[in-house]
Amino acid sequence: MEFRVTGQKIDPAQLILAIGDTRVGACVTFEGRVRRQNEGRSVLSLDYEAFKPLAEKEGQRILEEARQKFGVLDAVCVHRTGSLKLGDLAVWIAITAEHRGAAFDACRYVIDEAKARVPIWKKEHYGDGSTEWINCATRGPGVSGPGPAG
Amino acid sequence: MEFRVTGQKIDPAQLILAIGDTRVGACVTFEGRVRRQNEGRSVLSLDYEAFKPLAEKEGQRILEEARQKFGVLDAVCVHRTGSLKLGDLAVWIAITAEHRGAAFDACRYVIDEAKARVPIWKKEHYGDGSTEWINCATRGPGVSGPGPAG
Amino acid sequence: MNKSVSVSYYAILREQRGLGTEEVPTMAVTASDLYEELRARHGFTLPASRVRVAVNDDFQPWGVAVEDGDRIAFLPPVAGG
Amino acid sequence: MNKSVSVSYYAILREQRGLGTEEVPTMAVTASDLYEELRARHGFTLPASRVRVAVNDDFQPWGVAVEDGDRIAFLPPVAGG
Repeated sequence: MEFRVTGQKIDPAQLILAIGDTRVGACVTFEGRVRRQNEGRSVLSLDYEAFKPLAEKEGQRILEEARQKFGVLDAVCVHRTGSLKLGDLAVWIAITAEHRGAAFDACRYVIDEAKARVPIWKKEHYGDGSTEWINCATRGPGVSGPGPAG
Repeated sequence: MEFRVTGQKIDPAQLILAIGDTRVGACVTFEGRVRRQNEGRSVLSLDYEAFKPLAEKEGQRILEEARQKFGVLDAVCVHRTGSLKLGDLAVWIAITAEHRGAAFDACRYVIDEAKARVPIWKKEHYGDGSTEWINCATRGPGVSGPGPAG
Repeated sequence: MNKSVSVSYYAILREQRGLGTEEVPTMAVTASDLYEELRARHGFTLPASRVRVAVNDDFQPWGVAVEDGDRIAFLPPVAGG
Repeated sequence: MNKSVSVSYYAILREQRGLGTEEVPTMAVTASDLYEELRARHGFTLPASRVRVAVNDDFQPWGVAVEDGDRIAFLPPVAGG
């Protein structure tokens, strides 16, 4: 079980070789890729920034939770930092288990928890030249802050 | 979208290259592998047999259903036939979508439906020399048939 | 009326029949009649309730009429994945 | 008592501060006091309710005491994946 934060390109074909033995009946993987549109805005590229020691520590806790909750055999997650372009792999998760139910549930759990808890941040660069740190707006829809929209 | 039945080794690293464009934000894959134990019995190898034309037709219908139900961008499934040994890949599924929820749900849907509906059969070879066509028993627990156990 | 159909067997049915495909002359009206006829002849262990039938490469209900020249396949409970 | 702590900023806080890590002499008693002090000084847009604090590489509640020599990190809302 390993949660790793890296500035290097993620190579799933290489990573998946290290996973699994003949107890494994199911392997579910998740790839998060940089897509060209987010909430209706045209995205050109992304920067990911991490607080690496705590990101890896918190990530490892999530993998351990997944192992205990779902009884999976192994769980690996690799998350990129740095500047990514469209189509690049931002995060890769692989879960092995005897049966598929546990592998699916654990994989979903790991990505949901990682997005909510791991100290990694994403800055989007848009086609109109503007940028935004995702989730960090202090005005506008969905934000309870001091803005006029409430 | 393609559902393919093949007697050749499945190579996910090669297959995944053909999938996806910059609309894709999430790719979920499922690998079903031959594991060394099934319902407490030690498994040595498996034979898969398919009614290929109908398997591919029914499989294609399942992928189309997944696309319509979950709004995914692409869906690919490859299923092996022939003799497989422990650790071999029996089935590989990849689903791409803008968002992860659709990709996870569709991937789970495709494997569940494929197992229930696609005319492919599995014969297990056990450590004690016996064999069994899975789901084809006409006696014993869980089978409503003419056997003495009911 | 006498008909001849091509019958294919898969998995446990193929093993119990000892072959994969054969030409079968039959007077069966429906696929169900044909399966019962062949089951009696070859001792298939699976009742029709646990078998599905395909005619000309697509699933059909058991009541489908058997026509001369049909390609009929008997499919045991599936177990892919 | 005067203390000196190492403060790290990430993402939008790093940009608003204009640097990633600095030594800060402070009289703040809790991490919350320290954030409010720095927010007033540097004009951070995020209220403490939307920021988390880590001390010596682990999450802590805002009420945690600030000790001389601590490594303190202020973490905006995360957005990995």
